[in-house]
Amino acid sequence: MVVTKKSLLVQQLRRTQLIDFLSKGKRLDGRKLLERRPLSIELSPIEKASGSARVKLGNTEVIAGVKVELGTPFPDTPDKGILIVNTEVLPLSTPFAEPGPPSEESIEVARVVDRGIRESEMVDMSKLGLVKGKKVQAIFADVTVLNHDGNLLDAVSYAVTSALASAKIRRYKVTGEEITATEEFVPLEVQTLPASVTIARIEDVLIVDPDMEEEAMMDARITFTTDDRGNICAGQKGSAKPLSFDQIKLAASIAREQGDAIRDLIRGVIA
Amino acid sequence: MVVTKKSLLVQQLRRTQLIDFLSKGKRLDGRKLLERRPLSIELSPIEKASGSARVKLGNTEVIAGVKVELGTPFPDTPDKGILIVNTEVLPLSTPFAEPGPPSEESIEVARVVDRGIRESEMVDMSKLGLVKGKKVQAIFADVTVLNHDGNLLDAVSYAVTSALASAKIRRYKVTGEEITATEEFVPLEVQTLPASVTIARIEDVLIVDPDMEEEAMMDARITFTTDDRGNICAGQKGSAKPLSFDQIKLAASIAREQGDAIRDLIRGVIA
Amino acid sequence: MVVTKKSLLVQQLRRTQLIDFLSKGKRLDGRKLLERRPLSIELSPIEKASGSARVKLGNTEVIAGVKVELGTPFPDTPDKGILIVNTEVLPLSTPFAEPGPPSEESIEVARVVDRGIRESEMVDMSKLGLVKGKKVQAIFADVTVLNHDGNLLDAVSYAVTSALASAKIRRYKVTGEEITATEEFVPLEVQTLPASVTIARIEDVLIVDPDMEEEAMMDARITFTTDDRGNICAGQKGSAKPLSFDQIKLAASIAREQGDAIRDLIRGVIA
Amino acid sequence: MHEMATLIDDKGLRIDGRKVDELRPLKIEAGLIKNADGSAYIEMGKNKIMAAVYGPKEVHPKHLTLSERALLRCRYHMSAFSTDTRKNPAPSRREHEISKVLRDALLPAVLVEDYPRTAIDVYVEILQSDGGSRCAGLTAASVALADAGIGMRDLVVGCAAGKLNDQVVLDLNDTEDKEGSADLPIGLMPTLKEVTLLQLDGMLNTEEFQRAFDLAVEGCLKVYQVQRAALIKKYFGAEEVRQEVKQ
Amino acid sequence: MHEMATLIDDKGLRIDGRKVDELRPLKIEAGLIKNADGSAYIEMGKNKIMAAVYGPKEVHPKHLTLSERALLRCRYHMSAFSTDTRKNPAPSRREHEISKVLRDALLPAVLVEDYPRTAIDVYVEILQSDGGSRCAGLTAASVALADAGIGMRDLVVGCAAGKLNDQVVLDLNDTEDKEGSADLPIGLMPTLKEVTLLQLDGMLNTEEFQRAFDLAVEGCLKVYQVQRAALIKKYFGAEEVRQEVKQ
Amino acid sequence: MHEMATLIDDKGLRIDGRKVDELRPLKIEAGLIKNADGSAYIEMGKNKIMAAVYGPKEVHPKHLTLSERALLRCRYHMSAFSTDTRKNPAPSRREHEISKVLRDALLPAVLVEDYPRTAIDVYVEILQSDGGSRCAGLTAASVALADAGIGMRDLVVGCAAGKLNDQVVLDLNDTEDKEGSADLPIGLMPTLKEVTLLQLDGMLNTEEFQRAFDLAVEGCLKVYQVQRAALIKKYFGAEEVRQEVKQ
Repeated sequence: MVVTKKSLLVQQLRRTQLIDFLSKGKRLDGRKLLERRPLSIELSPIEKASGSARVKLGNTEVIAGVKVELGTPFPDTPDKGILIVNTEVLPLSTPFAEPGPPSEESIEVARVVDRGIRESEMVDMSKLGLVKGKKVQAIFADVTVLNHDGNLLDAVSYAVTSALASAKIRRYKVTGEEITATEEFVPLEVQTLPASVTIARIEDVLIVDPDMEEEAMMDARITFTTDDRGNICAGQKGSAKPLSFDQIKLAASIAREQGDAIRDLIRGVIA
Repeated sequence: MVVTKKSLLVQQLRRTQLIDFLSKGKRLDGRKLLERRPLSIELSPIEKASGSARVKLGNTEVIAGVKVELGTPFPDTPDKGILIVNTEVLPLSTPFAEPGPPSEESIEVARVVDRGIRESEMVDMSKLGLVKGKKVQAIFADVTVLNHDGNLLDAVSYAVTSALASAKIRRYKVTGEEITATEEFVPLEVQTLPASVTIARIEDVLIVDPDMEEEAMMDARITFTTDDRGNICAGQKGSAKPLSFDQIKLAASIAREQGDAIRDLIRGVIA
Repeated sequence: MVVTKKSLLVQQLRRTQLIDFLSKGKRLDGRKLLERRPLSIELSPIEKASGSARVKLGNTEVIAGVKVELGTPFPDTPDKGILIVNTEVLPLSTPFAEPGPPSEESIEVARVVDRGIRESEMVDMSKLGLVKGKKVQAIFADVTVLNHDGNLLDAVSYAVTSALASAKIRRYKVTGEEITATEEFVPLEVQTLPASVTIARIEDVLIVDPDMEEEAMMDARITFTTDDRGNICAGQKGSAKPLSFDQIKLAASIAREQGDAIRDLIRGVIA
Repeated sequence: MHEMATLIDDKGLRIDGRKVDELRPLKIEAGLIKNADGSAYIEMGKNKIMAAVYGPKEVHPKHLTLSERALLRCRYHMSAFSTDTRKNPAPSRREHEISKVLRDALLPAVLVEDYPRTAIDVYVEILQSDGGSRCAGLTAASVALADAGIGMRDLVVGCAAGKLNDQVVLDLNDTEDKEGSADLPIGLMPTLKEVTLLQLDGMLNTEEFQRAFDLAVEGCLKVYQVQRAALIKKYFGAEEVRQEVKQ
Repeated sequence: MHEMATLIDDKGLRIDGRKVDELRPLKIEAGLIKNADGSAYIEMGKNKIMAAVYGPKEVHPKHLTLSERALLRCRYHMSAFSTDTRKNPAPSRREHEISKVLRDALLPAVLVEDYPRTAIDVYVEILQSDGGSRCAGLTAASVALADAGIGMRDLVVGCAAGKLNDQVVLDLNDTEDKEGSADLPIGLMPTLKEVTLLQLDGMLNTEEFQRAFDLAVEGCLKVYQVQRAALIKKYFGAEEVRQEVKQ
Repeated sequence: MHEMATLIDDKGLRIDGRKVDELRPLKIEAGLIKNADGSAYIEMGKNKIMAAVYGPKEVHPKHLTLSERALLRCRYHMSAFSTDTRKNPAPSRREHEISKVLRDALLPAVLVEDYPRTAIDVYVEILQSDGGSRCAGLTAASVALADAGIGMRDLVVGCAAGKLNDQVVLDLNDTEDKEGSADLPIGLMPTLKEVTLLQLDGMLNTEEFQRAFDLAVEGCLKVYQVQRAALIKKYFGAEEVRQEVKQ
């Protein structure tokens, strides 16, 4: 949970100011209500990874790196590969993190992004099986947070999607149960580009892509991840206050629309 | 360790009252000195477990569930199965527990109950071997504590004994080193019914089955587990004060006698 | 980190006294500047270990025990054995240790001693391979600290070197991929005897083998481990202040010289 | 996810015989954990869940104390025997996430500002798990909070809708959750008509999302009837329940 | 447990040549850990155990402070090289249980009420383990407490009896413990004749339990002589020990 | 360690084409982490490392507060994707040791006595690792401290020398570190000419040690030029850097 160091009085004044701004359709940093912060994606900053991406969403900055290893399949999907998304909110990235086991926020972000990737069927896991029930390729998408200025969830989503979509993985030859690593690397096939969009509610106003200060003042938060065809494949409500039925439906349609814009941007980068 | 929230003065007054009661052969809740609280056992509350039992001993309430998995035998007993008893005193069950690794009390309870099951040879572990040195059946008896009102050890003992005695386990066909799971489920054979009886000493008086309040005031505690033939198969002294030779011998004979009554009750339930 | 309980004033007075002593070429316990505390080594105190040594360096006392197990080689050295040095600074040994995971000091000591053993090639790891890529002998050198009176690093170094140099390990017969344990035990061959020497700087004075009180007052610390031929095979600077170029070179030559004396002593014991 | 052809038969019935908009058998009972300040037990399909509340009470460790409101903590935990294959008792990442989601789902309903400088601990123990255990756990937790006498704006009810063979259905069981193609659990404050929990796991187009959401809300309102009855039964006895249900 | 035929031979001797009621060789020495406030080293058979006491001292963390008595803590720990195959240095469940049992076994003897608001930490380190390490550790811990000058009602001595081939025997070694059919370790305050530790692991009928218990008490009393001698030697020198032993 | 014949070719060039006394390509940039009080990014060969400083600030937990100076803490951590095969994100013993060594290497330079009762936290994150990551991390950490405006006696620079095929060489890359026979990383306060870090891993005779040490010091002084330029660029803009480098 994010706690600001400011005094209560200052917080209240700032909130009053924010609400006043929002009522006029503006935000404290000059954005419009449904405007995302500038998004930039640098591909392959980590040469040692199979795929990697450094994403800046405003001042929020993360790096995703993809590693592929040989692993054992889960018993209920013996012919499918494994994909694990992991996020570390380093104490490097914010005055509020502490060293130690992954925080609640790290776990939530990783799990929601993981669901978006998995449910959208971005990666065809059945192509990662090698020897049924024995050996599969296991994809680890690890994310290091460098600067946390709010809306980590979307930044991590874009970084993982970009890193996977640009990854090159080793080809294996399988003869019977014998697996031989080749020196050939092929692009990881992706079937769609999932993109998450996070919307915050402050009083009765919905805004897109809250920054850290807005997150500290928001009443509720909702994230939807959509795929190329506009399907919603993951959703997550957070924060301490409720949402109305209409707010949820509106958020879903905003997410679908802005998801397309984000996909276009990612597609442009990985092309 | 159990700590009550009451003030020191109130505790001392209560202790004076308790000792006065005990000197008249009575207890604060109306029981006689050697009287257990009402014991009720509900079999198979957890359909997904191979065997399960919900035990109420007065207001102490626990659920034991038995799961059977394939495992690797210990190197010194290559042809024997594995049995592991595990207890979790959940923070749900008492104002005094904390989330985190198993408490000292959880570990002691699980280990003493485990010894009773193991040393009584309740389950013939050699029948759980499948492929010598490679594959055996591993029985996990896990216990969740729902309400901790004292004498957890006996409640857990009765729950684990009942869950094991009513368990049905999958049959395996073994041909050479190949193991095939069948869809046939057979009762787990049990050779005896171990039952633990816990006796507390308060001043010079021995009482059976102390409740939480009595545990907070007891001087010493001793538990004996007996089998069908009246053998003692596990023992454990606890708490901060000593016992005399005579008290130990008396406790052992009480445990043997009450063990029979408990076995009769369990037998009635599983019949 | 070591913290003394004394008041600040007392500490300052003691430091003034120490510096006065050092300026006269003496130390508080009567030693000369480059004089080590008496070193005694008892071989094989632990019969159950393949090799063991109990080392007293003044009042610092440790026991090293060597165990040999079968293990899997590291992927990058498929035909070599494994050697792991581990040190536990027990709360038994000092008023300042706490139960829990290994302290920073434990880890540093174990890793520096490990480097000295490994880089000196004391043990020819290629002789510990059994089946390439599958099975090797794994040597664990575990150290229990009994009394911590400063300069743990050297005491642990001498104990591990002595325990390894006097170890007897089981012979295995290897036919193809089949490994058979024999009942024959042969001395572990060692190619050299690494010995570490720790030098502390207090103001401008270098002293050898600081005790606990000197460690609490030292400005900087440097350790060099040397082998039979006077090569330096491990080095580690520690503590909160710097060293000059000359101090480092002087320390290296002291370490080489005293290393020979220590090797002679160890050789005498294991002969 | 692939779908088995048989999740809904040609009569429109599901593998457990339910219609697409039918809840599983549901039972709620308040006040079973004697030590707790409030508690509730729920069975929803094969889910068997115990919830308990301790508090308002002193905050430990103290530095977590909030000066203006109660600290609401929530722990969702699965017993080792609750799943088909034994679950390691150490909390998984999934349990950590659901703990957070449940806390966020209860917070809007609890009058935390009435209990400054205190802690309210909510424990949800899954004794046997089936599909929808977070929803059933949420429903039970909110009854346990009410049973503890803690001031609330509204109860919170949980229920999920999902998608099987391209049909939107209510309240997925375990097999349906695994074989189906979407699960949308929601948490609702039934009187205020506000949503406090929403997760989505699976693929829904715009229209399906709309229908699933509406169906989940309907499900919540049905569960709410049983939830109220449990509290009335606890506090006013069985007679009133019957009257209540008739009305 | 199955039993090997050879645990007791036809002359009534055990695998290490002892009679059924004979202790293993025993050696106790006080005061070896310089940093500790009190310490003791014991060898009993192949057991080699160091015990150390720190305290009375300030309690950390502070919230554990007891206002009316000392907080007595105990940690039983095995060195990685102490067992036949290497032991993982992280404390096992067994070590946790024995730590608790030893604390409970020492508490009746220590005058904790004389040291309110302090902590007394007792560490028992198994350098080499044989059967009966908890008993030997208890004996050593009580010497270490006395060596630390901490007020005690009595010393505490540990010794076990057990069953081999249907015979009750004293002080089982490692092989006997594993192959035998019962082990009954007890802790005794030898002057007060009160029992502070009792565990049983194995199968004994009424009469065997009685005999094993009596035999373990006898064993404790023998160990007590060596325990006293160690303290006398430390505090009065070797001469007195000889006198003492003669008497 | 065995050595490959090809680590230095017959022209005296190394596997990446460098001469024996040549540094890898080096780039340092200050102030990239917006949230931090100071930060620096370094690329040295394939090393890509981010360092950030938070502080001086209140100490948590409070009992660690030092009354006469700042508490300097350091955490060296490797991202899971930073190594050839994925690294488990939990800190290894190696990471713990390097964290300690880096703290000890920075302490002599930081005016900790100017910030009593505060904490200064230094984080070094290895995004991609190559040989010499601790040296590059040290260089970056010291820039981050300066960028945070924390008072320092001097900067600290890290650079290693080592031995390949019996030749002493500067600044080993990953392959050279693994295949070579010694690595001597040092940390230097370049103006004060004092050593704050020294480790040695490998085998060097007296003369080799001397040469390697001198070479590492030379390397440090070269790195120092780039380090200074990064700070000047941050605080005085690009023009000054060019002037500075020309002089």
